[in-house]
Amino acid sequence: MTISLLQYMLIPLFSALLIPFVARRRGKLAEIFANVTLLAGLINIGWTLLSPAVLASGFSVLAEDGFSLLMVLTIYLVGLCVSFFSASYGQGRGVNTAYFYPLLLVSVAAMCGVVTSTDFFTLYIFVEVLAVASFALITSDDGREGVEGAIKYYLLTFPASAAIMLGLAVMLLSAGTFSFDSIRIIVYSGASAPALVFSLSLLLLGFLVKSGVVPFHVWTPDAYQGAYAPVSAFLAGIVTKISGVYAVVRIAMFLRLFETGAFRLSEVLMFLGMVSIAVGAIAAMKQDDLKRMLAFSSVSQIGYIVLAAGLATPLAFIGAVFHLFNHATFKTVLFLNSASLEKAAGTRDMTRLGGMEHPMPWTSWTSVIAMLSTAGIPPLSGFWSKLIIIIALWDAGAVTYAVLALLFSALTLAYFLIMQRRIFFGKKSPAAETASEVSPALLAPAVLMSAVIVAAGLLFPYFFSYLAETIASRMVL
Amino acid sequence: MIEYREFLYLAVTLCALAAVMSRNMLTAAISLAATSIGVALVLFDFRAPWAAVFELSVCAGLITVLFISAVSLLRKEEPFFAEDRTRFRLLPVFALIVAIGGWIAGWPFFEALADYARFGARGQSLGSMLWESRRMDLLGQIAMLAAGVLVINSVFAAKKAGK
Amino acid sequence: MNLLSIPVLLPLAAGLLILAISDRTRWLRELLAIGVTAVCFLAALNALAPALLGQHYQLTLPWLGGGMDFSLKADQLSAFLLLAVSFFSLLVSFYAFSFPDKGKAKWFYFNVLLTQSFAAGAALADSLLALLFFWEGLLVFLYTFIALSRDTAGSRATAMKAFLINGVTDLCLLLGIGLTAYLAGTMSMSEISAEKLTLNGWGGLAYVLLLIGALSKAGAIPFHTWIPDAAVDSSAPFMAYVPAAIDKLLGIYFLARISIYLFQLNGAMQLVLMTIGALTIIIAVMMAFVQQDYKRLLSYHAVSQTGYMILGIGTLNPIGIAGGLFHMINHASYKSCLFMTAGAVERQAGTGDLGKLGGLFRAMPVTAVCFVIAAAAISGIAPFNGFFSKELIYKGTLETGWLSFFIAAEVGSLLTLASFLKLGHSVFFDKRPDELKDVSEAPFSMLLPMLVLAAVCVVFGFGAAIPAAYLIGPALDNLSLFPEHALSGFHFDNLYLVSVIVILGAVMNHVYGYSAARGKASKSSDHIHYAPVLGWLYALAEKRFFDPYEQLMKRVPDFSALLYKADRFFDWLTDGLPVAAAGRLNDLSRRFHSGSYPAYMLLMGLAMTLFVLFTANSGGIK
Amino acid sequence: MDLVTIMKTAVFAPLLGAFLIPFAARISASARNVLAVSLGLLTFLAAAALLPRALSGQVAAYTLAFPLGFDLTLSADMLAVFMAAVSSFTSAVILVYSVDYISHYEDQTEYYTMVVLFLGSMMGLVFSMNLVWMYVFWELTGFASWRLVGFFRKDTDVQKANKTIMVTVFGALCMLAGILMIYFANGTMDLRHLRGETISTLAAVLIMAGILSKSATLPFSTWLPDAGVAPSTVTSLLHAAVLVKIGVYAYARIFGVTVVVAEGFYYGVLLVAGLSALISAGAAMIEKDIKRIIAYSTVSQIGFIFLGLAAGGRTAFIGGLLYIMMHSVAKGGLFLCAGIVEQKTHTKDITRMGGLFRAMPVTAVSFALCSLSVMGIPPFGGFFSKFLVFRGAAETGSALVLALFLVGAVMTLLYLIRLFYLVFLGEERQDAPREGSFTMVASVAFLALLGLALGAFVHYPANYVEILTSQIGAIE
Repeated sequence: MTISLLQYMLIPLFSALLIPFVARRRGKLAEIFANVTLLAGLINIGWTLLSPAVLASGFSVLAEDGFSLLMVLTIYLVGLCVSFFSASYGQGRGVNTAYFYPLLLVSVAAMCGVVTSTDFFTLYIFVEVLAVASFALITSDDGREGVEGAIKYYLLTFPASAAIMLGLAVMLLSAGTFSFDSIRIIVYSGASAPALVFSLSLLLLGFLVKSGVVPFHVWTPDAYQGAYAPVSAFLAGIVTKISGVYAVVRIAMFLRLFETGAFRLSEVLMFLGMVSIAVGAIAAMKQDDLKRMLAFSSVSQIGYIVLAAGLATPLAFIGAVFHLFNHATFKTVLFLNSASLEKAAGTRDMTRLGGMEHPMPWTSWTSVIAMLSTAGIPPLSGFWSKLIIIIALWDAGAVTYAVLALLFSALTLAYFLIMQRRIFFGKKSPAAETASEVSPALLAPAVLMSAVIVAAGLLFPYFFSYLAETIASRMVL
Repeated sequence: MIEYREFLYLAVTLCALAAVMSRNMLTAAISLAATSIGVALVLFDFRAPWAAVFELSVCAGLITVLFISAVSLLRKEEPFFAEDRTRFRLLPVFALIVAIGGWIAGWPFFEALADYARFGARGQSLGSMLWESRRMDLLGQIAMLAAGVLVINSVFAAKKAGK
Repeated sequence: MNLLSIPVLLPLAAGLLILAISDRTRWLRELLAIGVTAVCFLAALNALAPALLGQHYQLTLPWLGGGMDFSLKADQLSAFLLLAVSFFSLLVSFYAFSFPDKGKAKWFYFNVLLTQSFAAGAALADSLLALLFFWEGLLVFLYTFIALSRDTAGSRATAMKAFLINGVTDLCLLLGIGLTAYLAGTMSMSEISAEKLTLNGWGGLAYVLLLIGALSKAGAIPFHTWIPDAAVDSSAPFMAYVPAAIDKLLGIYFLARISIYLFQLNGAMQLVLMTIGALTIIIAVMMAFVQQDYKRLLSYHAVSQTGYMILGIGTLNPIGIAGGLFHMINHASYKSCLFMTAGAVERQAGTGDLGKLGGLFRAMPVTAVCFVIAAAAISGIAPFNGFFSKELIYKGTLETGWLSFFIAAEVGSLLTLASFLKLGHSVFFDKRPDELKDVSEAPFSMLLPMLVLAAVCVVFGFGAAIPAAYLIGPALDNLSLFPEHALSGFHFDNLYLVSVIVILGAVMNHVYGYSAARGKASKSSDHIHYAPVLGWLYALAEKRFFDPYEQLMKRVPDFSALLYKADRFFDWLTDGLPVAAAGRLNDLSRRFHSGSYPAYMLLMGLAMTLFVLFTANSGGIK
Repeated sequence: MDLVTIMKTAVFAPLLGAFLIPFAARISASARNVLAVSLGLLTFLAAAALLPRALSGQVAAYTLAFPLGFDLTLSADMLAVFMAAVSSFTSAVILVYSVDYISHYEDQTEYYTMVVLFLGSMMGLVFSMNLVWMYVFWELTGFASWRLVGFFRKDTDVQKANKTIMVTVFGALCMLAGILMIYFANGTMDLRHLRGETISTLAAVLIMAGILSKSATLPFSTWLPDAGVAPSTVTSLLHAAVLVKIGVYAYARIFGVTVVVAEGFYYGVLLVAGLSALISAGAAMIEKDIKRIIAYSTVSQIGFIFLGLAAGGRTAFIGGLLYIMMHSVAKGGLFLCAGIVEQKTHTKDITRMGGLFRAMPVTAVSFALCSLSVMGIPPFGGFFSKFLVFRGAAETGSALVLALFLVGAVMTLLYLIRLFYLVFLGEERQDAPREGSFTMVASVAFLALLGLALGAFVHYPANYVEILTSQIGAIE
C-alpha cells in the first residue's frame, strides 16, 4: 500500500470505532461525525488532486498511483453523498444510526484498503471486509426485503470468494508471492507459468462474479432491489464497483496479462463485457421496479468497463477508469433519486408512477442528466468515456465490438427514456397528485453529483490528461 | 514443548467438537474461530507461516464474521427451531476412535512432525512474520473485527428494537 | 428606366395599387386599368418599331448569378407578342368596364393587370429562367382569376383544375428548361439559337418537356380540359382574355421559339407535332359541335383552333410556321371577339344556353354583326383573316406530303363552320323566345372592343399583307420567308376551291340537321350528337371519361395510398420492429431472471465451470 | 468587435444563456421572457453581423484544445454564417412569437430554456469544424427537441418524443461510427484537414444514416410527422424550419464542400431522397391531420434539398442552399397558419374543417402564399430554389431520379391544393371561428410576404450563395 494513502483508510476506520462510544445515544451526532469525516477526507483528496501546483504541472507531480487516487476520490464522493442523504432519509425507518454510520465508514475504509493495496491477498481481505459491512448495511432498515437482499447477496457472491481463494492458493503455489509488482515482473519475464495464469484467471473469475458481469450477474438485481434505499445507491454506485470491477481492471492493467500469454483470457473478458452490455440493456427494458431496472442498467454499464479492461491498451484503460468514475456518479444519482421517489410517492413501482416531474422537478432533472450521461449523450461525462472506449476498441482492431458497443448506447437510451416517461413525464398519476419534492438535504447529493457529471463532461480535457499522465504513461514498464 | 503441542492438539479438537455440537449457533461460530486460531498456531509450529497467516486471516477472521452475521440474520429472521441432534452426540465417540487409531498407526508421522516443529521454531515468530510481511493484512483484520462487532451489534440492536 | 420595364412593372404596380383603392370610389379602378393598359400598348408599339429595324431593346439585370441573369429582349417575335398581349389587355380592360358578372372589380382588374404584367414578361424574356418565372407566375393569377370570378364551388373546383393541369405541365417545363440550360450551357435563348440543340438523347427529353409546357399553355389536347369547364364557371371577359388570347399567344409563341429557334427538330418530332395538332383539331371540334352553351362551345373551338397552330408549326416549313403564327394572332382576335359577343349576349339576355336564346339579331345588331364577322373568320371564310392563316397552314401541311393531316384540317374547318352555323342560327336568328322580348343592345364600352376586333379580322383579311410584312415576317426573319405570294393578300387558287367545298358541306350539314331537329336551331347538331357510336362516345365524354385530369385525379388516392403504405412500412421498420424485437428479447431475458435460487446457482456454477475450463485450456494449466 | 468575439457570442450566448433562463424565471415570468427573446435576437444579430464580414472573405477561427484530436474548432466561413443566419433568424421569430403563443401553458421556463439551448447547439453545430463536436452539438439539439416534442407530457406525446430522440440518436450513433472510420482512416476529424480527402463509401453511408435520421428522410422519416402531432405549433415550426435543416447542413458541410466519396454514393443519396420526396408526398395526400400533412410535406421537401446538394453541380448546390432558406420561411408560415387554424377550430382533422376562408381571410391568404412558395411557383422564393435544384438535377444524368422528383413535385402541388381546398374552401362545417390574434396573424402574414420578398430580391441571397460556393469551393 502506498503509505500516503493510508490516512484515507485509517481515519474513517478510527471514526467508525469512535462513533458507537461517543454517539450512542445521540443519533444526530453520529451523522455529523460521519459526514464531517467523509467531507474532510473528500476535501483532502480533492486538494491533493486539484491543487494549483498539481494542475499547473499537468498532474505529473503526483507520485501516487493515479488510479487509486481517483478511486479514493470517488469513494469519498459517493460515501459523502450517501451518508448525507441517509441523514435526512433514515428517520422513522428503524435505522440504528449508532451502527449504520460506523458501518458506512468501515465500508469506506475497506474500499480505500481495496484500492490502495498492492497485493492480492490484502485486496481480497478488504474485499471481504467490504462484503461483510455491506451485508449488514443492506439490512439497515426494518423492512423484510433487506434481509432477503442481504441473504441473496451473501449466498450468490459466496462462490466468488471460493474462486478467489482457490486462485490465491494456486498463485502462492506457483509464484510464491501475492505482490502485484512481483507478479508483474514474473509475467513480464516471459516465463509465466501456466499455473500462474490459471490462478489469475481464477481471481478474475471471482472478481467478475463480484462485479456482476453476465452470466454472474444474477445476484445484482435482487440485492440492489432489496437493499435499504440509500444503501442501494452506495452498493450500486461504488461498493460492487470497487469490490469487483476495480480488481478486474487492476488485474488487467497491472499485469498486462493479455499481451503476453493469456490472450484468450482477454477475449473471454471482452466477450463477457459485450454480453453484459447486451443482456443488461435488454433486461432493463421492461422492468417495473425502478431499482431493479437500474440494477440491470448497472450490469450493462459494467460491461463497458470490462470490455475495455479486456482490451487492455492504454487508451482502453483511460476509458475504463473514466467510465468507472462516471458510472459511480450517475448511478449514485439515479439510485438516490429512486430513494427520494420512494420517499415522496411511497412506491417505486413504475406502473403506479407518472407525471412526477410536476411535484419533483429537481429529482426529475437530475435523473435526466444522469440518464443522458449513462446513455452517452454528449457533452456529458458518459459520452467521453464511452467514446474513448470505443475508439480504443476500434484502434485495436476490435471493430465489431466497437460498433456493437456504440449501438447498444441507443438501447441504453431507450430504456431510460421509457423510465423517464413512466415516472417523471407522462400522465399524472394519483401518486403524483399527493407527492411533493423531497427536502433540499435529500436533493443536495443528487444535485452535487449531477454537477460533477456535467463538469466531468465539460472538463474532459483535464480528466483525460490526468488519466493519460498518471495511468497510461506509467503503465509502460 | 511436547506438552504445549499436545495441549494445542487437544484444544483444537475440543473446539472443533464444540463447534459441531453446540446448540447455540453463536457459540458454534465462536468455537469454529477458536479452532481456526488453534490450527493456525499448529501450522506455524509446523513451519508453515504462510498457511498459518491465511488460516488466521481467512478462517479465523473472515469466515467467522460471515458466519456470525449470517447467524444473527437468521435469528432475526426466524425462531431457532429444534432439530434431532442425536447423531451429533455420537461424534465425540467417533472422534475418540479416530484419535486412538491415529495415535497407534501414525506415531512415526507425529515424530516426524515434531522434527519439523523443532526446525521451524528457529524461524520467525508468528508475530514478526505477520508484522514483517503482512502488515496490511493486519489492518484488514482489524477492519474485519470492527465490521464484525458492528454487524452483530447492529443486527442485534435491530432485533431488540424489533421485539 | 428601360422601355421594357414599362409593360412589366407598370401593370404590376397598378395591379397592386388597385387592391389598395377604396371600394367606395366609382370607375377609378376601371379607368386606371384602361389607362395603364393603354400606356403599355404604346410602349409595346415603341418596342416593336426599332425591332423591325433590327434594333432590339434589351434589359439585363444580375439575378441568380452563374450566368443566370434576368434578361429581357424585344426581338421581332417578342415585340410582336408583346404588342398582341398589350392590345388584348387594353381591349379586355375596356370591355369589362361595364360587364357586371366578372367578380369583384377590384380583383378582376388586379388579375388582368398582373396577368398582363407576367405575360408581357414571358413574351419579352430572353433568359429561359425569366421566361419560366413569368410563365409559371401566371398560374397564380389563373387560379385567382377563375376562383374569384364567381363565388361558387364550381368556379373554385375549375380554378383548381386549371391550376393543377397548368401547374403540372409547368413543372415539366421547369425540368425541360433545366435540361435545356444544362445542355446548352446557357440560359439565354438568343445564345442558344445561335447554336441549336439537337433531339438526341437528353435533348429529346428536354424538348418534349418544353413541348408539354407550351402545348398545355396553348390548351392543346390533352391539356385542354379545364377550358370548357372554365367557360361555364367563369366570366366572358376572362375567357376572352386568358384562354382565348393570352394563353394561346404565349403557348404558340413558346412552341415556335423552341421548335424554330432552340431545337433542330427531326421528322419524327414533326410527325408528333402534326398528329397532336390534327387530333386537337378534330376531337375538340367534334366536342364543340354538340355543345349547348354559348361559351362552352366557343371554348372547345378555342382548343380546336390551337390544333391548327400546332399543325402549322409542326410542318416545320416556313409557310406552315408563318401560318401557325398568323393563326395565333388571328385566333386571338376573333376568339376574343366571339367571347365578347358571348358576354354581351349573356349580359343582355341573362343566359348562355342556346336552347333559350334566339332571334337576337334585331335586338343586338352590332353584336350580331361582330359575331358574324368573327364566326366567318374562325371558319376560314375568305376574305377574313382566318382564311389566310388557315390557307398558309394547309399549304405547309401539303408541303410535308402528309395528306391525311390536310384532310383532318379541312374536316375540322367543315365542322367549325357547321357549329358556328348552328350557334349563330340559334342565337341571333331563329325565333326569339318570349322571355327575350326586352333585350337591348350592349353598352358602348362592350361594343367598342368587339368592333375593334371585328375590324382586325377584316383588316388582317383584306390586308393580310400588313401583319405578314410587319409582324409575322420579321418574327421569322431567319426562315427566309419571302417572297411568298400566300402572304401577299387575297387571291384565288385551288385551296380557295377546297374552302368553298367545305363551306358548302357545312351548310348542307346544317340544313340537314336543322330539318332533322324540326326547326330547332340549337338542336341542329343532334343528328351527329346521337348517332350510333358517336352518341355513346359523347355520353362518355360528357361524363368526363376522356378527361385525363379527372381520370388521373381518380387514381391519385390509390397511388397515394400505395405510397402511404410504403411510408407505414418504414414507420414499422423504425418504430414497430425495434420495439417488438426488444420486447421479444426482454421476454426471453425475463425467463432467465426468474428469481429462483437454484436456477441462479445452477447458472452461476455452470458459467464458472465453463470459464475455468476455457481459461484453463487456453494459456492456463497444461 | 473582432470576428472571433462575434462568433463566440453567437455560439456561447445562447448555449450558456439557456441555463440562466431558469434563474431569470425565479425573478419573474417577464424577466425570463425578455431574457429568452433577447438571447434569440442577440444570436441573430451576431450571426447577421458575420454576414458582411464573411462576404468580404474574412474567416474567423477559434480553437479550444482537446485531447485525441477532439479540438473544439469554431470557424465562421460563408456556409456556416449563411446557415447560422437563416436558422437564428427563424429561431428569433419563433421566440418572439412564443411570448404570446405559449403564455397559457405550463412549463414555460423549460420551453424557453430548451428553445434557446437548441438555438445555441445549432449555432455550435454550424460553426464547428470538428466532426466530433458536430456530433456533440448534434446530440444536444436532439436533446432539446426531445423535451420540446414532449412538451405536453401526455403519454402519447412523450412516446412520440421518445421516438424522435431514439430515431435521431440511433442515426447519430451510426454517424459517430462513420466519423470514427474517417478518424482512423485519415487520422483527423478536423474538416479543414479533410478537405478533398476521399473517404470510404461505408463511412459515408454511416454518416448519411445520421443525416437522414436528423433531417427526417427515408427510411427514418416518420418521426417528424409524429413529432409534429403532439406539441405546439411552435415546436413543429422549430422542427420543420430549423431542426431538419441540421441534417441538410451536415450534408452540405461534409459531403458538399469537404470530402469526396465514390460516385455511386451520391446516386444512392439521390435515389433515397427521391423516394423520400415521393413517398412522403403520398402520405401527405392521405393524412387527415393538418400538422401531419405539413410535416410530411417537410419530409418531402427535404428530399428536394438533398437533390440540390447531392446532384453534384454548382448550380444545384446553390439551389440546395437557397432551398434551405426558402423552405424555412415558407414552411414556418404554413405551420403557424396551421397553429392558428388549430387554435380557432379546436381540431386538427381537416375533414372537420372547411370554408374557413371567410372566417380567417388573412390566415388563408398567408397559407396560400406560403403554399405557393413551397410548390415553387413564381414570384415566390421557392420557385428559384426549385428551379435551380432541378436545373442541377439535370446534370445527374439519371432519368429515374428526375422522374422521382418530378412526380414528387407534382404530388406537392396536389396535396397542398387538397389541403388548402379542404381547410379554407369547401363547405363550411362548423360555426365560423374567428381570425387569430393580431400577433399571430401578423407573423404569418410577415412570413408569407417574406417569401414573396425573397422571390423579388432573390438576387441578394443568390449572390451570397454563389460567392459562397466559389469561395469554399463546392464540388464541381
